[in-house]
Amino acid sequence: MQRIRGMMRDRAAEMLRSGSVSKVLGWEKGEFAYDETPAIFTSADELCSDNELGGLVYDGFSSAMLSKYLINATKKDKEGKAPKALVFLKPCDSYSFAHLLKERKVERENVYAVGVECRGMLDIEKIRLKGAKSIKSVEESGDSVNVSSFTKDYTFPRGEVLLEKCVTCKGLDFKYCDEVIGGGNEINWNRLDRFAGVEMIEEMTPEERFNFWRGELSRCIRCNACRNACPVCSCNKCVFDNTDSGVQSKANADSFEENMFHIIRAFHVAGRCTDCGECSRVCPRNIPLQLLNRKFIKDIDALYGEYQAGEDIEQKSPLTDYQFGDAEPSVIYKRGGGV
Amino acid sequence: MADSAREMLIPIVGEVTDIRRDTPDVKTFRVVKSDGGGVCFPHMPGQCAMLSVPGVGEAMFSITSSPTNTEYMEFSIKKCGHLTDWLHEMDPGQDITIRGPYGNAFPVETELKGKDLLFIAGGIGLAPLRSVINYVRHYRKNYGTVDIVYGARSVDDLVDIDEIRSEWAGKDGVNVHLTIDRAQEGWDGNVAFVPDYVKQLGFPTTKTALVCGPPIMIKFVLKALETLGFSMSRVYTTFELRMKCGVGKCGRCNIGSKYVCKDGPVFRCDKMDELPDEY
Amino acid sequence: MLKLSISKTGELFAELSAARALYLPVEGGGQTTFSRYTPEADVRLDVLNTARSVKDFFLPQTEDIVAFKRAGKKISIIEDRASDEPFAVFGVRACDARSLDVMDRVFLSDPVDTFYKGRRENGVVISLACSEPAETCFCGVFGIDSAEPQGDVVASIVGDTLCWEAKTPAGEKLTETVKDVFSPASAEDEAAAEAQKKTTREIMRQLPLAGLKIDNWGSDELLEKFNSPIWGKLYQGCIGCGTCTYVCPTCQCYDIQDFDTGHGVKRFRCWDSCMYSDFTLMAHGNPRTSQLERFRQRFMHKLVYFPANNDGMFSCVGCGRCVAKCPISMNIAKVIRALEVRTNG
Amino acid sequence: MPIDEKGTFRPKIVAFCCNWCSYAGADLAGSSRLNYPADIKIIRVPCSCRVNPLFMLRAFQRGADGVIMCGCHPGDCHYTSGNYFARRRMTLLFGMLDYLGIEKGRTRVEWVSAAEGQKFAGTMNQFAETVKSLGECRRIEDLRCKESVG
Repeated sequence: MQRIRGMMRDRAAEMLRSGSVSKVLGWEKGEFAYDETPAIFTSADELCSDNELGGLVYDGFSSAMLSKYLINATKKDKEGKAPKALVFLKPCDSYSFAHLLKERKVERENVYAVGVECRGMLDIEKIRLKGAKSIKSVEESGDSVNVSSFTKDYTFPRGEVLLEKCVTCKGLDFKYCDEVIGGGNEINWNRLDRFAGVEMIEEMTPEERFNFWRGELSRCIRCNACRNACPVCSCNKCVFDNTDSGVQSKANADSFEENMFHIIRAFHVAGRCTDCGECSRVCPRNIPLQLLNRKFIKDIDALYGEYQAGEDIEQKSPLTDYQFGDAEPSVIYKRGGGV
Repeated sequence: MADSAREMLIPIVGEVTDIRRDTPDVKTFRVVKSDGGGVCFPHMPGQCAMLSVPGVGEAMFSITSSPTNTEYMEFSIKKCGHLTDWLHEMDPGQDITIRGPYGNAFPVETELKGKDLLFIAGGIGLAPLRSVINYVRHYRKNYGTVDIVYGARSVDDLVDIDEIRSEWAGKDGVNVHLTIDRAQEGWDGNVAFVPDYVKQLGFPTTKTALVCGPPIMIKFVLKALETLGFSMSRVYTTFELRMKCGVGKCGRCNIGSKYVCKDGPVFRCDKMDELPDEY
Repeated sequence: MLKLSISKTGELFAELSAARALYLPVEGGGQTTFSRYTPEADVRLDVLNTARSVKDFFLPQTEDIVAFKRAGKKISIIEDRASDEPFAVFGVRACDARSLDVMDRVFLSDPVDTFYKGRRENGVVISLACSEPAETCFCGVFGIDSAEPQGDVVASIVGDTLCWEAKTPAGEKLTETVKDVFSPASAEDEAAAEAQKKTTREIMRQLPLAGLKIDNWGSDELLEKFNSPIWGKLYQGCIGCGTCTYVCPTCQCYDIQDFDTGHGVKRFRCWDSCMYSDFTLMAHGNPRTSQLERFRQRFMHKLVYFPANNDGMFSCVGCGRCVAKCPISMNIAKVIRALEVRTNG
Repeated sequence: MPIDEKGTFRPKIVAFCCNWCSYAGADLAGSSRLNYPADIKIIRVPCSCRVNPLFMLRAFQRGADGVIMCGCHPGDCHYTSGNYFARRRMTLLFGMLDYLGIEKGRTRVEWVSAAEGQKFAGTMNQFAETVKSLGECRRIEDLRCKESVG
């Protein structure tokens, strides 16, 4: 990772110095070993600084996706000129980037996209759940993660402390990138089928499903992090922010509003969701939101043919397309369990 | 302040007894207490009240009528949003809810007493000042000279023009200076933006100025007064920001550390320099 | 000081919950939150911060204020307030316990918020001293001693003993109802408790955020801090969600909204976040036009505006929830650090 | 819970009907004196494609026990292809409701042309029966809308 970071710094600094890009979207070091923040660098010095805070970093905690920042970062200035930005994209981020291109939220010529090798991102919550308290440092070495705390040192197998979205990684291909740094690696952790979770719920009885989701969704605090982090939730004005929509439901006053928010949030990205898993990652209440999005993906794949948002930006997305012989909604009644 | 045992967020019912159209987009609503008539609560000039139509919305409006009027309260309201659209469409006899009074007031009983006053208003900005003007007219001998500079986009947009001409102008030593932004047929008065007109008229700096209007007008009037040599400690203005509670707790109407609903809406302009430019 | 073997806390909780509703840290869904006590509850006294703060009990996320009926042109007001149930919260950490002081400043100042006041009067806070602070903790920066929290009753766990000490009349009254489960602490117990406090304070001093400098914040710096160009850099990653405000024990901003049920109108109050674009939106525009202003507002409020209005009291208690939960890991600690330089000499 | 004089449950049903076909179909059912339950409230929409999933959910919020959407037969859309899009949308939405454990019998899509008064009445009778057997909607309800006061 150190090597990759060095290459990223060199490349970005070179592009900034030559003026080919005016800003670089990357990650900046934080207070701890694990709290990197997305940052926009505008000078090579800033990018290469190694202060306590500051400087471009890249490691197992560079999990925040940068694709969505491109919308604002490449907005036209007062003179009508769009700045050109260099962005670092992990494989799954590149799908979201591609989708933003497809929806013309971002223009291709305003972006220099650099894919960066990904070995799966780490989940500090999982590390904590494994018992590590008062974490001082987290070092990655090969397939293990060494955590040292104020009281004790720990070593965990890397595969056990990966983010949930990485455990079900959909692949390490890069889409629509201008160049790739590192890469060529293969998934070397125990990858789970991304639909396994959905299937598990589908196999429950309706009663169990209802109770499961009530238990999960009742934890929601309506912070909107899932929506705001989602790279394809990019409406100028969200229906839930619109006081005239009648469904603003700013707080979860009751279970109905919890259900409504989460159904509609997932529905609005159905056929557009790249399955990046940011929604689940950012949820402060650990709600497995990706399971809602994946349900739509799974149904779309089964009913209308395999589709991966961000794979091919020329392809029509399933909800803006149709076939004469599409399944009728009654197909749902044929599914097992309940009436 | 409201009775402390009572929850301040719970309003009382008021009945709109009369609606007067002042300009194409401003109406004045006369409100009495639904239970027993009369004013809903006592107030001082410059204070505000939360009006609401349940299910439509609740918003803060300045009380246009003078406290000396104990029969009813009046609100001049411009049609510009969700709630005000609704208010503009309703008929007299309709109930609304009301709570207040909120905010400080113009210091009519302290700093303004005995002073020569200069009122500068633009458009709907006359609403809070009308309360002060009528208060001052009622207790006329307590105050010195009174000048009113009032402007709007056009003749039609001058709120309460009838009252201004018939009741205020020339009576009890009140001088009214009207102006409109652009020349218009049938208007033989002055044509100028309010800030320019103030500069043109050139008032003595011993006067105390009370300014209200659109934010941009306030900014330029303050500049004009400064050019004329006014000390900002003799200039008052009022602000308006989004409010929900009215008592400085919901946390949205602050300019720096001051809450407009509680520490305002009336601010002495020399104090504004201490506030960040976020209004 | 009273004491109780840790194996017997079940008895204490059962006794307490018989006297009044008892809430305590319970694990569920991989997180620990304050939940109502049941004999089956997975009580976690080792977990530091609950996912949701103690403010839930005093300023719930949503609450009905009043209802209206509209018939023709007539409106009637229906005040149907449920009476407040007496309750106790066990396991409130020092930071959360202090957060109530901050909330009191807001809601108990004139005019008093009677909803808040009712719950405050009916709630007994049983705080729990920390012995293993996390790296995200920085309560010490705000002068909070995590080893000796405030509260009606202060509890601490020393080895396998739960120590219990009533600090206020309300705490003493509650202790009276459960005194049978305790035995008096010996001088040795007291000494052990003191020793643990010392160790905890030592750890607190070594934590990464312990060195945050707060003395350059406060009301004197209002315009200098407000106008700092550093905000322009800091806010860039902010996605404008409300996570930090909703997990924060001292964020108290709220919204009042109406819900038309079809046969009446319910007016409710709910949490709101200054991070949201519609927070200050008015019919004629928005004074905070971009995320920069909204981001700045949150930190300026906590570190400058609030102290300006409340005798220098900061409205951050260093619980570290925002540090742990921010989707992009931007937080108040980074802000304090980035702007810590005294700008006016 | 609405109950008739015999003490049986009368479900509230909302039917979104396309202006060009099903709405006319309902009209025909009426003028042909065909019976269908009076508890079915018809909301006319310009095309089945106009029905946003939010509308469905909002109907449940306002106390509906079942929601049905009727549109032109595939291929007959007044706007050429609206109902094809609606079909995909509703299929996914129903799948999601089922996934959340909400009874799938409470939602339905039926294609009814202007000439099919008989089918309209039949569909409505059948749907009302299904919903009736499911009872009052409890899994996606907004209690505030069901309380009698406030």
